[in-house]
Amino acid sequence: MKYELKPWLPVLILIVLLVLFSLFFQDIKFKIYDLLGISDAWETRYSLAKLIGQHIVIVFYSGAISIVIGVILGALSLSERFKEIRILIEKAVYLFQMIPSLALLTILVPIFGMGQKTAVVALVVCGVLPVYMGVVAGVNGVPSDVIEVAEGLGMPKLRIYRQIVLPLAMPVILAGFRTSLIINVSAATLAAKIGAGGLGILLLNALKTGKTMTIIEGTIPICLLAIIFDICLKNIENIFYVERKSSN
Amino acid sequence: MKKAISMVLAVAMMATMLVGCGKKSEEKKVVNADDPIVLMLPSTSEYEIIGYMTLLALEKGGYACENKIGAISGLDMLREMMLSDECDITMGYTGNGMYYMEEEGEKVWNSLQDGYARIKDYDKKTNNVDWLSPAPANNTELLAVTKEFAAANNIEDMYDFAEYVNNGGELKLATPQYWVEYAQGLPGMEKAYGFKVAENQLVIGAKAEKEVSEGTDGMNCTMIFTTDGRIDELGLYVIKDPLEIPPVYAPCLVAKGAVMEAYPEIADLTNAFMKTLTTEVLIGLNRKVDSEGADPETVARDYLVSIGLLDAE
Amino acid sequence: MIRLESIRKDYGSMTAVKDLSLEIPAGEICVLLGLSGCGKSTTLRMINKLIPPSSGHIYINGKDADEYPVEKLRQSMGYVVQSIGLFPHFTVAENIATVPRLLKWDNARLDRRIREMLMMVGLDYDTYSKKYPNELSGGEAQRVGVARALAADPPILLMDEPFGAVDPLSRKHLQNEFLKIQRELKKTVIFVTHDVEEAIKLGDKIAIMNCGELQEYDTPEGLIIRCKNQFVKDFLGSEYAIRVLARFSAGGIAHERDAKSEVCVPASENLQVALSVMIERGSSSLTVTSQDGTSVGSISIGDIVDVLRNTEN
Amino acid sequence: MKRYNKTIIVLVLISGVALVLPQFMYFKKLRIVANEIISALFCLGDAFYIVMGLIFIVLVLVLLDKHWAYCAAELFCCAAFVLLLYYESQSLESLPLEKTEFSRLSFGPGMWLWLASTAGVIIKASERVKLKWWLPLIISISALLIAALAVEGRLDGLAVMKEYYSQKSMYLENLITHITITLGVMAAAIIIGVPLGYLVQKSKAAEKITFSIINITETIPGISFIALLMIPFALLSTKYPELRQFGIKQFGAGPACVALTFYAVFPIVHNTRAGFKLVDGNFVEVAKAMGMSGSTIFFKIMLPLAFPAIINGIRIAAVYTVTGTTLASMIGGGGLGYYMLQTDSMDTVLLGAIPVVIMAFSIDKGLRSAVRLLPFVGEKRSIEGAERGI
Repeated sequence: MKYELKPWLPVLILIVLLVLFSLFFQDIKFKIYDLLGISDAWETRYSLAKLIGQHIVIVFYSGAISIVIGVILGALSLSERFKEIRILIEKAVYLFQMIPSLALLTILVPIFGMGQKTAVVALVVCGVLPVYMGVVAGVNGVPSDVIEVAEGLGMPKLRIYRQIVLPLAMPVILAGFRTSLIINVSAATLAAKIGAGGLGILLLNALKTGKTMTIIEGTIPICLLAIIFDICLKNIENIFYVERKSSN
Repeated sequence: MKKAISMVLAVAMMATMLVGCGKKSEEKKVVNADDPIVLMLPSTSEYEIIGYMTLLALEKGGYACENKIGAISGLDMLREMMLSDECDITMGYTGNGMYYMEEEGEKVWNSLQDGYARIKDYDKKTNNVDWLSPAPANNTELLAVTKEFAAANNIEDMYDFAEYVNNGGELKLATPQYWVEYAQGLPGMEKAYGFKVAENQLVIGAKAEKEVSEGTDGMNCTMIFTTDGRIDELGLYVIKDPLEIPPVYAPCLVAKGAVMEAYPEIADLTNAFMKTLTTEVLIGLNRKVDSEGADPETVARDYLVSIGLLDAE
Repeated sequence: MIRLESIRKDYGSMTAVKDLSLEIPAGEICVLLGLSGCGKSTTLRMINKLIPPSSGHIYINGKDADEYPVEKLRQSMGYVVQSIGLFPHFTVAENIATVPRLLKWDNARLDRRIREMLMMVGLDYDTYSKKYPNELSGGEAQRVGVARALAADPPILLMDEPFGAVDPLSRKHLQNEFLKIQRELKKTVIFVTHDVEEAIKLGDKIAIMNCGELQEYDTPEGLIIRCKNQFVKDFLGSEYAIRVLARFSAGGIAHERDAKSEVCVPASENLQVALSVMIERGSSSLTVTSQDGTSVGSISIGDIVDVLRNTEN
Repeated sequence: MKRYNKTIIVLVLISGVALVLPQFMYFKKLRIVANEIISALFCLGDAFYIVMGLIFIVLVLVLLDKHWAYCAAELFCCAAFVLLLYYESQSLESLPLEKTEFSRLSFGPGMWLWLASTAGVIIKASERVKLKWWLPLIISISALLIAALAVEGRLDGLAVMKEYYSQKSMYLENLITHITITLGVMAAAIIIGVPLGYLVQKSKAAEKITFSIINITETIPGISFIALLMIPFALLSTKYPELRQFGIKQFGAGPACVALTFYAVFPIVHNTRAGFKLVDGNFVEVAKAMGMSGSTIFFKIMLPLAFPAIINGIRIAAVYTVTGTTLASMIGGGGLGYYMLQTDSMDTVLLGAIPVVIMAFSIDKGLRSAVRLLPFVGEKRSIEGAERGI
């Protein structure tokens, strides 16, 4: 598996941009305020880096949990023994797709209270769907004759899954993980509404005041974060992508 | 084709359920038939109650009004609407004048009359907008804890609270982002009473009155608006603020200069009920809407009837 | 080597295979010939238990197939299908090494075997071993499929219309090569096809099936002489006898008796070609020459006509 | 007992157990006060036995494991649901608890479990029912029944209705804004998306530009994209104040609509391209060979064949827009999202969420069946493969 650096370049650039942004944006903002003479007595109590950290923590936890649950649900519905509950899982997953993430967040507050715990639970509910669909579509996407030949050659069931089905299904499964993470990143920004912290706080602030500088402070880091996640996962996906495999 | 029929049925169902519920208000004799006064207010309960009182009072006084109460769903749209020609009458708080004139931290806003006078002539001069006489109430931002918590740690005013925090009392305080940042918010209180809330004790996002009252997730303190109707039901105790750090937020109607010149009578019509709205009265009215769940229009109507401005139908 | 004893397969109400009994001697190619849906593929898949038979027994080397563990049984049988089914994410080398790696061969032996296999199917090791299946042509891919099936040197080879998806020219080429390999390795092969031409060319014995039942099981020549079954006659087609000529080489029946004729044909050429040369050149006898051009004898039109009778007794 | 009806039976038993659970419903003297947990028996009184009876009948029907039995089981499940709602709200007066004009009953864990398990029973039963139109018919009828009951005020005991009455003045307006935003966004998305989808499939350059834009904007979270759009809107509204009445102002639904249109265009472009790609190849050549002009080829051959994929794209976009419009409420754009922002009572959230789910569900089901019923649909290759899920 030759390892090219080219696809990872944009990720590095974006990470550097994010770090620079979180270190220097505060000072730039106040300088601009002095220039324009807008007296801004707001004394931000939060450092941008800390918020980014919180945001990544929420997205990481909810991403990991929704991937685990999604894979388990996917495996269950694909396995012989639990074929019966497959239609139930599918319908439930289909219904949750219809519920807006904002409603999910607020419904869970009376149950789990405010804070990161509720946010993670809500994000997991949002994030499980694409993972589940990725796993099911990925495994069903493996050409059946390849599996039949593998069986015909005497490969044991477990090995077939490990060596044939998983690697071939991996690109679609990873695409499911990627969609799930993207949904989590955006839902995490909403989670600030229920006290879960993260970059959402700045964004809510931006939505409230509508001041250009606050909007930039609130939105740019989130967008950078989302794009970094996206490109990283796309690169990992390409490593597994079979069509583009070639010996040269 | 059968499938299509069942689909049409489903859509029809949804339509009947919704159309059936809404009914528009009925017609009346009018003084200014041609251009109705546009009444546009945000949709939180206190705004809606006072909005409907104004609507009913004006309609009783023979003015046609276009009811856009609740059309402003964000408080930040309020100032924009206030100055834009889309709305004739809206409502604002005197304390917000501090933002509009960007004079955070000035002491003048801590007294109702001075603050009112300041914003009144500023807006009259710069934006030709009239701030009508304010209600004698103060819906300011203070801290609240449950009654049991206050009794247990014998917290009565902010000095006791400062003492409690300083000797390491366990605290989880919920507050919206802006209150943590602006001079008369938490920073002002911390400076005045000499205490410091650590970052991990803060839950930034939104007020959490219900969570504090139920103690979910270890939440034991929240920022609260002092005329909030849910204080009694949720068993909360608003910590007194002897040094009066936050400004006075007295609700008062704000009307376009042109509208006031055309119909000066509006000032007296609205003042008739505004002057009776003390903090306690507002708390009672909010309580009906927020705690009991009554409709703001009926609450406004009952109140006007109770003070004799409206005859009960 | 392989004995099928009245095996039967039902899919609900439909019976795919009815009481099929077949004896396949070691080292021979047995072709299952029939229209699509006659149960030939199902029979093949029952042998390596991809499809469990509804009833009946399969004996391999005298032992009942159920006694072998399933994986071991399948590893002892090479398996080639029309859709080839190379693992897209494995290189050609890794594909070929699939079964040997299951048998835990060491790397040196594996590498030797891969070189050997690729040479056997006529593919150059250096250019092809690192390639991926999507970079191969249809013919090349099928060669790798055969190489993969034979890699672990299994005694039995199951082939389900392996050359079906390839263009006629490379199909002919693949068949010849496969025959060369078979002459060398003497595997017991069960070959499923619906192409009569291919059956005649490859099959030591042909089992003709229809609607799940075995109609006839005999050598290609035997089918002409002994076959009574009308369905088989129609299925094999009226010009079947000429096609069978392809199985006999000119050298095989050459003798000294007749006069020399100036038209000559190489010994390795089959009688079908010899006959068409006779017709083409209008001469009723041919001189058979070996590789170095010396005459080995001659054949006449009569010899070709009686060839079946003579080989039979 | 064959394997498959084991699951249905377990589900029916769960729904029975759910009714017996102590925490079936919550009683609230006032909107804000903490919930008092009440059991189904206490809450429904004698109606409890009727509903239990219905569940028992469903159990018997399921055991019969006959085709007609499953149809009847589905019918009884729906009937049980409607009756349960009706009796719950009716029983409010007879509850021996201290009540006020504003006390209400909201769904407790028991009720949610009952709903989930009954839905499970209906889904499993529908697998065995051959009549395809039976289930949609019963669901529509029961939904109409519930709607009628609600309009007549028979369901007022339920917290959701109480919330509705306390928000009555603005509710319809918010709903209409929500629908208008969705329709507006969808119209714009279709007008932009379909031609773009065709163009992208035609020229490589267009494809490169569009997809690079799509890949970036797609990853940006919706809410921050809306915030970013507030800047240009603010500049526009300050420079040309007269634009304000068209909604071009910083707050309000403007930025949200533009952002949602962007997000709605993506699935439409993807699916239209997949649809046209599906068609391209040999059909067009043959049509050209027969001397058909460019436009007739497009309308006679390409569009009809690509139509199912386009409808599929529109369906995904519509579902996303309906749920996405809730974000508009965060910048004062109105819509049902407003009710989802209030965390003090779960029922307000339900008040906002139920219409959104109903709209999303009916649009999705409607368009899916529309694709199936189209007379001139090409060969029925499953478009699911080409579907670009969000």
